[in-house]
Amino acid sequence: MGRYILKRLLVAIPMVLGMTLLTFILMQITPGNFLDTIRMDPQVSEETIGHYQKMYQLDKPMFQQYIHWVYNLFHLEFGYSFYFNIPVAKVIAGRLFNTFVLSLASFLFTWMIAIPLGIWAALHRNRWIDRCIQFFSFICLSLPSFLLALVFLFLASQTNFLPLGGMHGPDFENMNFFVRSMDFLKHLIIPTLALSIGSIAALQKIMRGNMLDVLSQQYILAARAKGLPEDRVIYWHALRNAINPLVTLLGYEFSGLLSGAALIEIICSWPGLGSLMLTAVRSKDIYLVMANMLMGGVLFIIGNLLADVLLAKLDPRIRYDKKH
Amino acid sequence: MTRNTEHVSEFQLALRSFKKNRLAVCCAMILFIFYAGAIFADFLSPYSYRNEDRNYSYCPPTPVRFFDEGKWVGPYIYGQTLTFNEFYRRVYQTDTTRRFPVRLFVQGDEYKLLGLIPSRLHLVGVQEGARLYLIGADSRGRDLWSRILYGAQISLSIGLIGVLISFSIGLIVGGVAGFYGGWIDNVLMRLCEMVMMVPGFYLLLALRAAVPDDFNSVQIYFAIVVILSFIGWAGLARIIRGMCLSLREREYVLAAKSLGLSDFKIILRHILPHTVSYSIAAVMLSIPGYILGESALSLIGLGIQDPYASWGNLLSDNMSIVRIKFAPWILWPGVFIFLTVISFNIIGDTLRDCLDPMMKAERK
Amino acid sequence: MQDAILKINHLTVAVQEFNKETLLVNDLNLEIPRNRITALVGSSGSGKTTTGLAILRLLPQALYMKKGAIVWEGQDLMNLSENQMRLMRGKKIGMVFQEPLNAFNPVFTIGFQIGEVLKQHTTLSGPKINDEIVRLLTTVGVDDPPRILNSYPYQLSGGLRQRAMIAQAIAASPSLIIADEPTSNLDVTLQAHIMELFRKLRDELKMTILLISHDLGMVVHLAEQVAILANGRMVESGETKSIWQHPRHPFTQQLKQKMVI
Amino acid sequence: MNPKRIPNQPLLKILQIPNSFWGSLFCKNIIGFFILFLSWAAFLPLSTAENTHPFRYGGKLVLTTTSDPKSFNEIIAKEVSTSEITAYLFEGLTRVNAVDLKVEPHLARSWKISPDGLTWIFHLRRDVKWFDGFQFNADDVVFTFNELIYNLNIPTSSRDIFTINGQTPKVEKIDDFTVKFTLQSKFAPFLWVMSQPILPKHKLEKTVTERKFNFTWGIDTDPREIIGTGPYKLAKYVPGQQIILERNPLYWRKSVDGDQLPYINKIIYLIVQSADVELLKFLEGSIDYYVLRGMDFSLLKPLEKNDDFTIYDMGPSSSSNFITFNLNPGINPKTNKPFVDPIKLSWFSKLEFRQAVAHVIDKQKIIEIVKNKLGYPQSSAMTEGAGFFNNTNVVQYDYDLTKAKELLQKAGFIDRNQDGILEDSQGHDIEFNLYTNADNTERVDIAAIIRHDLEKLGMKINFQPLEFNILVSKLNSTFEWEAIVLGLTGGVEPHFGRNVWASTGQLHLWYPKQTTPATSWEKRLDEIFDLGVQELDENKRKVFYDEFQAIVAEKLPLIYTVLSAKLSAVRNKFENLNPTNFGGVFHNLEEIYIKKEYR
Repeated sequence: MGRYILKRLLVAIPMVLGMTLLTFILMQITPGNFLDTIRMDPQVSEETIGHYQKMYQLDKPMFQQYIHWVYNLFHLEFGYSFYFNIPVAKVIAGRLFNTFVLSLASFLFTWMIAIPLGIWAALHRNRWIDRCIQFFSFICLSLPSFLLALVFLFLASQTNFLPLGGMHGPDFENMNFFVRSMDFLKHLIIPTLALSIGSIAALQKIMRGNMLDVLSQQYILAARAKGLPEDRVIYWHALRNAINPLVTLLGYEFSGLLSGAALIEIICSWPGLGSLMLTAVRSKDIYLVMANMLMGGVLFIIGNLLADVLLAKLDPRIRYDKKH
Repeated sequence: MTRNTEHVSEFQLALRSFKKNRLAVCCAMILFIFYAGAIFADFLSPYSYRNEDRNYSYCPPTPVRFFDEGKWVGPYIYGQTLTFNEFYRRVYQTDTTRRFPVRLFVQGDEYKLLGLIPSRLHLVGVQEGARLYLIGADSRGRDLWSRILYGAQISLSIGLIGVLISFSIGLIVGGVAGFYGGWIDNVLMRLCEMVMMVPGFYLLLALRAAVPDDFNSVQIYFAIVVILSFIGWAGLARIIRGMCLSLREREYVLAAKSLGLSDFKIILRHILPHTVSYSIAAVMLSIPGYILGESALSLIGLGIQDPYASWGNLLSDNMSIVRIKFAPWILWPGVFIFLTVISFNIIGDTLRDCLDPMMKAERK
Repeated sequence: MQDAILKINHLTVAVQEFNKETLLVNDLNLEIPRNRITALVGSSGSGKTTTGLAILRLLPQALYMKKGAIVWEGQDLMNLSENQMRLMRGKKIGMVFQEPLNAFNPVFTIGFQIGEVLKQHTTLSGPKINDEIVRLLTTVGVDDPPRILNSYPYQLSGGLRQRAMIAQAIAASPSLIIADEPTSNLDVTLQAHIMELFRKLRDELKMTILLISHDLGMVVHLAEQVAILANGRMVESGETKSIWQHPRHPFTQQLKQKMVI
Repeated sequence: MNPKRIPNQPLLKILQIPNSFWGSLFCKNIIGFFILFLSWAAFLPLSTAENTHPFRYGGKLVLTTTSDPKSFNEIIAKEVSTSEITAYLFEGLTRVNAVDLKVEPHLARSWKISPDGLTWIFHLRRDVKWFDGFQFNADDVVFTFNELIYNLNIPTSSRDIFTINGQTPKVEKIDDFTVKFTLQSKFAPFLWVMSQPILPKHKLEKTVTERKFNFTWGIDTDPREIIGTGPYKLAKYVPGQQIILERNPLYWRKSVDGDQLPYINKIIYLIVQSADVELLKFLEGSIDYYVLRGMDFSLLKPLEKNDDFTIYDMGPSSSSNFITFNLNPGINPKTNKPFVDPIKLSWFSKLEFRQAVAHVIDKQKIIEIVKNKLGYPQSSAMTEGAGFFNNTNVVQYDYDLTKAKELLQKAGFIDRNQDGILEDSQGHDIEFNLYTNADNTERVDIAAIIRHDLEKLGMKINFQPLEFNILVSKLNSTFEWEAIVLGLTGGVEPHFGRNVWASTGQLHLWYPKQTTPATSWEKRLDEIFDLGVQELDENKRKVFYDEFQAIVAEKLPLIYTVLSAKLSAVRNKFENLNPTNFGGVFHNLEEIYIKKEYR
């Protein structure tokens, strides 16, 4: 197993670099660059723009800039953000926690509701409760999340029960820890709901499908023939097998933990990496975009690797050491 | 493409069980109506998508009346003039002095039906002097109903073409990787992973920004379709590859090889048909992704540009609470997006259940 | 007739499809004598597996018992509550499936799955359970029980898996074993071994066996009594030798020819 | 020019507390706080000795901004999101009075100008302290100019402002509280630009010598490190969420009646990216100030009474919207094809063509449709907000299609083949591309209305909103465009528009960076901008700049459309508010205090 993991990581390095090169080329060949907004300011002269150009090394040829960036990469130097003029790592660090918490909250919320719902729907197949869960999940699946966010905010404003976006109340620093965390949780509700509703519907459907598949297998009939109680048959034999395909999904979800959802973050003014990345891509803040893509890529590799290892643990039939 | 007869009958079986599901059938009806509306958009819509009249900005839906003091007079409307109340809010006064009959098969804005037949015939219309807004007008007094019909042409076709592109790439890459295995499989799969690695939304942004600026709107439309499909194919390729790997060992594939058929023919004729059942369901379930993708792009101003209309840019133009409060009819495009997406989802899901037995046969 | 461990009276099982009802088992009457091997023979779709499942009341959702009774030691199983019936399964009636690879849960070891039966139906616990499993595996002719105990189903050969399946079936020492085509997936030599194993179960462990098969020739040496099924109806039943010498029903003759070629 | 609604605060009005106020959550906290405040005030001796109105102190102001500040380094970062915050932290030698637009003393007590108008002597205040208690003196001023602004490896646009035909003024320290500035040529707006904020030498000298200044005072700095002299200092910055400013207890300024300024304790900027959420927050009461978009007025105006806020109309904003045609005859070096098709160039260069277009712009209808009737027509280059330099009697072009057709006929544009599209004298159909930036929805609507009227005139327009980056690269590098609807932020000092109006300016949009002025009137504009800046007498300068606005209105290089109205809604919790067009609502923030019952 160790050899397999090492091989996967070695293969990953050129892939991640390839991806960052792809992004770098895309950012460079597109017209316009970071200094456009400054060019439109009447009071800025040509040579000042030249100075900015030199400061951001935008005057050097494209490949030299990329090589320079990769060279710094090995010194764990991710370059400076044009907009913030501070190391990119610091900019991302400031918002890493916010996106992590939001993604984690929506991940837990989704899985803790979708899995039991899926199992329950599978067990009551084609009864009216199953039909109504299915129909309701179709509706949630088809509602765009940014529309949901706007509707929730509008409702919150009418009922002023929930805060309107943001992460904390106005003067949160003089609250004690308990009040502050309660306030934070209250702020977390709307973005998490907007992010999770669609994925709950999707995950519930997958879980239900898997569960139905497994329940029709012979070994379930055999387990019942052995006289095992129904709960043991369902939650040991059936669930143990139905969960396996979801593990690969887990890997994919893990990689999404830090990419954040740009539209929801903007609408709920949640200071996450998603909205930061959107403005960075639009204003061509190249090294901030590259750092984000790099982090997204690394997490994707780790996420999938963890999922494969976990899957091997869960399902003995999958062995990685022998050739596929 | 020759396909063994036993396969066809299974399709009929699947069709029969599909018909049994009333909900799926009514979704199919909805989609059929939408697509028909899109094809005949020019004819069905009272005005062309560019026809604007600034005296009617945010004009509410015009009430169509049939009776005048109890007498049946046939469908007619009154003229409306724009005024502002003391809070500078748009208020439309109807002057009941003159009646404008609403007639069918009227001569209106010039268009080319299906892009070929030039004509000026519109299903419904009102002559000069008054404007017929079935579901209201947008900020520049353009008829929202006509623009939704034209928008359907773009939004509904984006899904189909996008799926066509991403599935053909996905099938070929998946088929080749699954069939040949070895280093080809490795390279192609790493390529897939690389595309899947980049968070979709930012890839969308970066690619959209790479579109040259002198593109006219139709070229931009195709660029958006290609971009959206560029994101979609990787996931499918991986699944098709998995299926092909197991199909490759089947006896009839080995037999076909022994008969000396070219690899490409084998993939195309013997392996891919077996993935058809999975692909149909997957196609249906991924079309909504394209429609929602286009509206997300429009929300940040990178979608279809004015003056052309797509459901995405119709919705995102007025995405503000104040607009919705004073002109709620601008949410209609959202309703159409929702209906289309939910119909595709339901049909896709039902198809997957109907084709399930066949897929199980494939998988064994 | 020695006293019968199980009497099946007028068993009728139907399925509802596209608002049309089809009968899978039509008015089946059968008595299974104690400490004997009874064979239920018929082509595929003749309802023999459905009968087996009906005995254990494990019919799939779409199927339902139209009428009939299954009397076990004087009591109709149909009247038992679900819990009472559950106690019967495994403890009183064990089942052996056709394809052991599918009948074993792929993610658990053989030892774990057999251990489950013991934990459920006996008072054994801890290391004693392991010893019992080893004993069971040796009785069914497995030569290296500890390895088998810790390995997963996919790691075993067809024959070994079938033996483990039988070990699991007899774990709680049930009185009746229903074996649904236990050998049809094995090659000829393994079939003989498994048949030999069933003979041992009958003679040494005094068990009653209901053998479901489509291969008349294979059961003729083993079963004392045989019943022939054709699309849900019982066409012939009685002592194996009399049925074998002069089969009355054309269907039985057909089965016999098939065996001869 | 003062706004329509200066709030008169009779005592009675304060007591008229609207009923919805009692029910709201907000009010419950206030009553609790009020009782606490009474008990607190009874026992505690007054904090500072000579304050005559102790009850004015305290309370907080909650505002919003759309994006994070770029950094707190005022020299490097000039964006609005940054300057909004640094305006509280740092101060300049002079300040512009937002009411009468006159320059008044600030950190400099007084100044003297030499007869030849080249040497300025500034006498600094002696009672100004930096946040960390250090004494503010001439060394800081000399350091800010010689080490920061004139330092070539620090890219800053401040250097451009102080570069007067190629040279920068010499800055010398006379004594601890006197500084001499020697200019090479007369520069009228010098006092205006001396509002340049001064930074602390003792704090930043080391970063300049270690060449780290470009990356200091970024958003990752500890707030206590940011040292200025302004009324508020930085208390806390939470990335993506909020910026909190605290009252500077050492601030030097006193109010007219002797109070130590400022009154308000804390300013909180919430970072809200979506305008809708900002509106909801204002309606909910969690923010005190909201800048209205055109459509918001009809929603907020009816709520003004019971939601306890007032909408101030501060006249036209200074950001213009205009249509301009590409008059650049140059050849693209890369493709050696002309930037603009010569035939089209000939149309655009004809004055009658541009005048006809001016007659087609229906300013009243645009204000009604796009600005929801809250806008002002614009005809002269300096907007009404510029006050003194605004020249109202320039050529006006009223909306008149027939006049436009006559002008075009005179210039040879006639629809000869009756296909509904005009042709020029050589018979080419009049057809051109019209661009604008897609992300500004109001400007897209304005461009669409203009296009619609131009098509009524008989011109075929390919209208194409573009991504902002693409538009800018067309204007600045490729020059490949034909007609554009765009906007530039105006100002009060005409000289700051030099980059747009001088023929050599890179923002001379229609034909930038000319070596020699292409037309006589552009030559005249160059002279005006060279002379105007030398003329120290305000009234004489006005003569120059009136002529400049007259030329622009007559020759129409930029055809102006409309300006939006500056409207803001403010919670009724402040006293001493004095909103003006130039300064907005909170330009005199130090003198504003919060009514007792709102604290």
